[in-house]
This record gives sequence, C-alpha cells and structure tokens, in this order.
Amino acid sequence: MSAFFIITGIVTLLGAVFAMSLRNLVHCALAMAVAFSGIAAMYLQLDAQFVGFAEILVYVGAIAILIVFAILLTRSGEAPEKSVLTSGWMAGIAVSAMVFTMLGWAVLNSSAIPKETPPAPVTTVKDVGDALMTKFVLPLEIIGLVLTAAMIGAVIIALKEESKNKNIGRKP
Amino acid sequence: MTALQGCLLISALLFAIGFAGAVTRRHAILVLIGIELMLNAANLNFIAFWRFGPHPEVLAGFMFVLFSMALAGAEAAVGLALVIAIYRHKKTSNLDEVKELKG
Amino acid sequence: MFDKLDQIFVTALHWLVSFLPEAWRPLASSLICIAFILSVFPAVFSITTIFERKGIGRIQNRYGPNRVGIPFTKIRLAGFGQFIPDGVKMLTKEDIVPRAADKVVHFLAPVVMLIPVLLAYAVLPFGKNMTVTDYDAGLLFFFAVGGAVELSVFMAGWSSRNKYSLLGAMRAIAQMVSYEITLILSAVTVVMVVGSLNLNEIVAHQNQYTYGIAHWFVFTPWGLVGFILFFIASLAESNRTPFDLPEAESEIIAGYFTEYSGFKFALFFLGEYLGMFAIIGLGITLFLGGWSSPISFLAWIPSYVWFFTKLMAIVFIFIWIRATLPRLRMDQLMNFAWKFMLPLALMNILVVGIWHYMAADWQRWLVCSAIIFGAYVVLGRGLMHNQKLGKRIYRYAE
Amino acid sequence: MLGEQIIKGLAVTAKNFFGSYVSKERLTTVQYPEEHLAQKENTRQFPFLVYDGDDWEKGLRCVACQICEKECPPKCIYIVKSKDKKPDYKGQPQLYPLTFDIDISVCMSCQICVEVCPFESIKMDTKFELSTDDRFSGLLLTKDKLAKSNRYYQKMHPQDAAESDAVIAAEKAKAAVEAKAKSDAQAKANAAAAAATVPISALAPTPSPPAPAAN
Repeated sequence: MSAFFIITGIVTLLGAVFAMSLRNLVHCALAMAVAFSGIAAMYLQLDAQFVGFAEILVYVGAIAILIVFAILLTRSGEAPEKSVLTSGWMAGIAVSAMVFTMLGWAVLNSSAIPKETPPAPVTTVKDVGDALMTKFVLPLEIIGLVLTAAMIGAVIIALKEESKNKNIGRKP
Repeated sequence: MTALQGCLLISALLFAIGFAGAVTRRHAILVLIGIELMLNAANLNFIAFWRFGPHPEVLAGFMFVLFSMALAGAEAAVGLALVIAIYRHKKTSNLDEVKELKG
Repeated sequence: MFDKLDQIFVTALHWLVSFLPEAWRPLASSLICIAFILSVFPAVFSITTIFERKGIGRIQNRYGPNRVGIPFTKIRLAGFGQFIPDGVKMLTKEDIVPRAADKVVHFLAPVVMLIPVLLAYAVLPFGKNMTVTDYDAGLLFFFAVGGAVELSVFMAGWSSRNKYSLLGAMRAIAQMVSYEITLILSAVTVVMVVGSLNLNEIVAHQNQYTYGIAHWFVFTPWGLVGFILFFIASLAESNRTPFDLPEAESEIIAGYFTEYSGFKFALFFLGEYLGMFAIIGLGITLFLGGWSSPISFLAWIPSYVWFFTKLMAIVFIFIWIRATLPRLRMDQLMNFAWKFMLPLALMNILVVGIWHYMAADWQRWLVCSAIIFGAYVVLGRGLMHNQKLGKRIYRYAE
Repeated sequence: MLGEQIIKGLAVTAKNFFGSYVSKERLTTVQYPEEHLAQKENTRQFPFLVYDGDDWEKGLRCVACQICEKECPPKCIYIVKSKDKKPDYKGQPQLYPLTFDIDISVCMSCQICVEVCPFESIKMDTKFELSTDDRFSGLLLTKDKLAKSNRYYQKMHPQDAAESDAVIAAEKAKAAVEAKAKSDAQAKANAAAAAATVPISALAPTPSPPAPAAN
C-alpha cells in the first residue's frame, strides 16, 4: 500500500464522487475524466502498462469527448434549476451503501484472497499480441464485428431525420 | 490490508458510487456516466486479480479488460445516440418525463 | 572521442545523480530529465517563433523582425532577440476573464492542455539512450496522451461562454478526431514492420546501413506514403495551416482561445508549439530514423544533433507550407480526412502486409509501389472530380 | 493528379524566399527611423512664417493683417498686433505681429492660410516628426518656433519658393518705380517751389510771364 497508490485511489474516488454529485453536467463529465485518469494510474501501478495506456486512449481521449458532445447536443450544459435527483433517491443511496458494505465485508475477511504479492509479471506488448492472435482470436474478431455494428447503429439512431422540405427553391 | 484488498475496496467503492449515481440522478447522460464508472470498477477488479493472481502469464484477466473496454466504448456510443434521438423527439433528456412507449 | 561527445548528456546526468544516496537516484534523474525538457523545448519554441516570422516575411518580400537583438543594447542580431520582448509582452499583458465565463474550467483549460503535451516528451528518443522513460508500449502512450488534448480544447471553448470560441472548439475537436485516426493508422505500418511499440527499438531497426545509406522507413514505398500521411495528419493535429480553421482569424477571431489573454494565452501558444514539436519528433522517430544519421560515414556527428536538425528541417517545411497554402473549408477538410487520407492509410497497411511476406528483392519494390501509387491516383481522382466549376445555378434569380 | 498544384505553389514561395536574399530590389521596405522616404515636392504638413535676411525679428514678412486668422477653418492661428510699425521689405512701415501662435494639434494642414496671405509670409513646411511629450504647450508653436528663413523655404520647396520670390521681386520693383516716381515728383515740386520763391526776388527788375503752375 504505497503512498502513491493511496493518492491515486483518493483522486479516483473523489473524481467519481464529483462526477455523480455536481450540478453542472459539463463539470460532471470533466470530473469523470479525472476519475478515469486516476483508474489508468492505478492500472499502471498494477503493472498492466498496455491496459493503462489503452484506458487513457479509450476513456479519457474518446468517451469523455463523446459524452461532452452529447451534453452539448442535448443543450444541457447549464445547471437545471429544479432538483437534480430523482424522487426516490434515498432508496438508491441506501441500496448502493448496502452493496458497498457487503462487498467490503467480503473483501476484508474472506480467506480465498491470496495474501502474499507475487513478483510483478513482465507482460510485453509482444505477449499481449501473441495472446490476442492465438488464444483470443475469436473474441477479437467478434469485438471487431460488434464495434462496426455499434458504429452503424449509433449513426442511424442519431441521424437527423430527412427534413421534409429538403428541396426548397431548387429548380424543378 | 494487502494491496490486493486495497484495490478491491477501491473498486467496490467506485462501483457503489457509479451505481448510486446511475440510480438517483435525473439526467440520462449522468446515468450513462454511472454505468461507465461501474464498468471501470469491474475492470479494476479484473486487473487486480490478474496482477496478484497465481499465474499472471495466462493473461486471461488482461484480455477480458481489453475486450470490456472496447465494448464499453461501443455501448457509450449507442447509449448517447439513443439519448440524442430521445432528446430530439421529446425535447427533454429528463428520464422521469420519458415514460410513454408510443411515438 | 566522438562517442564521448555523443553520450555527454547521459554521462553528465549519471555524474550529477551519483552525488545523491542510492534511494533518491531514480527520482533525481527523472527530475533532471524533466528540467532538461522544460528548458530545451521552450527555447526551441522561442527560436521557432522568430524563424516563422522572418521566414514568412522573406517569402512575402519583406524583412520580418530585425530590430531587437540583445535587449537594452544596440546590437541588432538581425532580430533574433525578438522572442524576449514577445515573451515579456505575452506575460505582462492583463489577463481578462469574461464575467460570464466558468472561472474554474476557464483557468484549468491551459493547464490541461500543457500536461499531456509535456507528457508526450517522456517517450521520444532524443539521442542514443537519451529517452526519459523507455516504455515497452511507448507509441501507444504517445497517442493516448495526444488524445487527451482535445478535452482541454473543449474546456477552453466551452468555458469562455462565447459563440465563436465554442464554434472554434467544435471545429478543432472534429478536425483532431478525424485526423488522429490517420495518424495512428500510418504509425501502425511502422509497428507492423518493426514488431514492437518501443520507440527505441523502432529507431534501432532503422539504424543499420547498406552501402552507406541508412534503413530509414521513408526510403521504402509504403514508408514514403506513410510519412506523407503522417506529415499531413500532424499538420492537422497541431492546427497549422492549411488546417488552421479552428483559429481562423478571418472567420472566428481566435477560435477556442478567443477569451484568453496574457499568461493563459501564452500557455496555449506554448502548448500548440510544443504539441507540434512532439508530433514532429514522433514523425522523425517513426520514419526518418530518429537520431540515426542518413549516411554511415556521417555517423560520428552526435545523435542528438541529428534529431534536432531533422526537427528544425521539418519545422521549416511547416513554416514554408504555412506561407504557401490557403486555408481549407470545413467540409473540404473533412472530405480530405475521411475520403482520402483514411482509405490511403488502410491501403498502406495492406501494402506493408504484402511487403512483409514477399522476398526482399526488386519485385517487392515494384509490386508495393505499384499498388500504393495506383491507390493514390484513384483516391486522388475521387477527391478532385468536383473540380469542374459549372455555370452557377441561381435559386431565385433567373 | 492530386498534389501537383501544391508542389508548384511551394516552388513559387521557395523562389521568393531565396530570391529575397539574392536580389535586393525584391525587399522594398524602408527602415524608417534610419532611412527616410524621399518626400514629394508639394508635401505640406504645418505652416511656418517666412523671414528675409538673417535676423528673423526684423525680416519677418508678416504684417499681422489677420486674414489667415479669420480664414483658418479650425481657428488654430492667434495673432496680436503690435502698436508700433517697422519698415517691411518695400521700406514701407507696417505693423508686425507681437504674438503669432499656431496650435498644430488643431491645424489640419489645409493650406488656406497660404492661399489667402497677400504678403507671401506664411508657407507650408514638410517636417512631420513633431511629437512631444507635452500635449498642450508642446504643440502650440509660437512666433519664434514658426519663423524660418527664405533660404530654408527655397531649399524645401524650390518651385513654390521661386514663384513667391518672383512675386516679391515684382512688387519690390513696382514699389521702387513708385518710389522713384514719387521722389521725382517730390524733386520737381521742390524745384517748382524753389523756382516760385526765386521769381519773386527776380520780379522787380523784369516783368516775366507768370511761373508755370506747380502741378
């Protein structure tokens, strides 16, 4: 539990708490980006270098911008006047607190968790590449398919409908 | 309180925060951010167990996180496209008012 | 003797660090490297601003700054002291924050812009074993950090609550996103040949010589196309002409940093140039052999000298292009990115695949260059088909 | 083929860039404080008072007739007449201005004062570097600052100076002729008067025809 580990943990949790509690939506998105970079720092500490960089590239680089664009497109950049939480918010908080206490109890005194920390595994990009191409080649292809389908689906859903009066003033 | 338990606690707390946000917040995009946080908490668990697990050279947890990240990206894209489409129809992104199934 | 000159910085670093006790050594060495980067590249930035103004001046038949040499003295130095008064002016200008602006985000935007750009320097090999941190997935780190700059562009544009800056920010993000894909795909070709994401390995792979000529990737057909794609994408990534639509003075004043002045504007200005140097540094490492010398018998020149001469050469080409090409319209810019650069980058990857599996002789050269040249011509014609400017059709007038 | 025009354009700018180092006439900028652009012949900035000879007090042509003060559209000329008179270039005693101020921060160099001045005494100067750190008295030129010699005027505006000198020379000649005519008439009158006194004394001895009428 090195000092750096605790710092990144606190940064991530603070980022997550602010992402969920701030009134202005754009601030939430930026706090979320801070939380994601905190998580990326934790990955680097757990010697998962490739995943850490991929996390920055995918989440902080792409998804944060995507969410921010969505916020602008739905014109919710300004903080709403009325209350920000849904009606039954007390129940939600209670359930999540219960989930956390249960998980925490399980983590703290379960015997199945290995106590000693093994040496840091040296995973080079070549090992990741070989694993991807040999053992995990099927999931790789399926992920490619899923991504293309998602992209096309997203474009079709968000496409602006054909405006009826498309050809105003065009010479017949 | 080993490093692994520290990681697991943090990811559990992260999951709880994401869940609380997704459940209580009114705005559709905030729910999506909550879901993203929950996904990330799960990924953190995978990497923690991969790192402190018995034989990390198997790279199973590692790969799982890579694929879950790609999937989270796709999910975020489709989710936000839905939110934009709903906003364009109903001129609101407040989840309480989006109740009708028709239209 | 030359090898000692080549390793002078590395030995100096080790000598400096040797004074500290063992525990503090790694921290001290990284701090010294950070100090090195933070002093060298802003200096290169200030010199480049003068080269830029003088170069563009000379191209437009005028002198460019030739007054300020060493401040408070009469020595002119042909204007090469201009960056000192510019710097002082930039830092002492009043820092106006619009009342409606979102103070916190407005303040954080330049900081969030500088952090990723400076992080990107951690991976670039400036000379023989002169890399700050030798990551195994160095290239991925560079692109991951490069991606974070768009967030700061949005923060700047949105927080100044000004239509022009938001419009500029949107344009900048759209442009950066679409050109980043070409950037990454053209870098993928190099990774396919070298087989590793480690930038030092990429440079070592290019550091061999046959008949005196270095094995730079730019001398292979796919490497040349990859370099040109990378070059154009880096022009767009650093918002330089002809892709400087986001801060097009004529249309939207200064784009996303309209509401910035004084020190924060200087940070943006510095961030933009440092981003440009980082991208050019990566281009040099991937295609122009990083710090290796082009000809074997010139290899005695220290490696960092090679790196910085290549860097300045490409910066001159950037300035030259800035003085020549007009600005692209937004739709032309997007068309060019998605309809020409992306398909050509994908074709380039196909060609590298063929290059990898064919025997290393002249047929390989012929086939690869034929395919990639054919793709270039077909895609080029696809882009130029609407060049015919027919008679204008009026919507209402007869 | 895509990209040919770009290469042509780059070639043009490259030729321009290296050309500017090789052939000097490409760069037409004038390094202002050191080099000055030659001024046109009829440049006009702010008026000044012309004086003949060496001492500007006496040689000042201006007779304080205040026509220019009245004509000046922005009213930037202020003249106070003197009580006594001093002879001007025609030898005729004329008034002279005690104070003659021009506020050049108001003056719009329209040259109307030069056109209306009957005595060729105010002309337009070509100096424009008149910036001072004092906005009020610094830009109010008094008589001593305004007065400049005719030689300076001939150097600055050779052609106009020649015309104005010709006008003055003509007037001087006319004045000289008048003076001569007057002096002849004077001499004749004196002679006549002298003659008139002489015949009275000479009247007694011989009755002569009456003296010619003194005209």
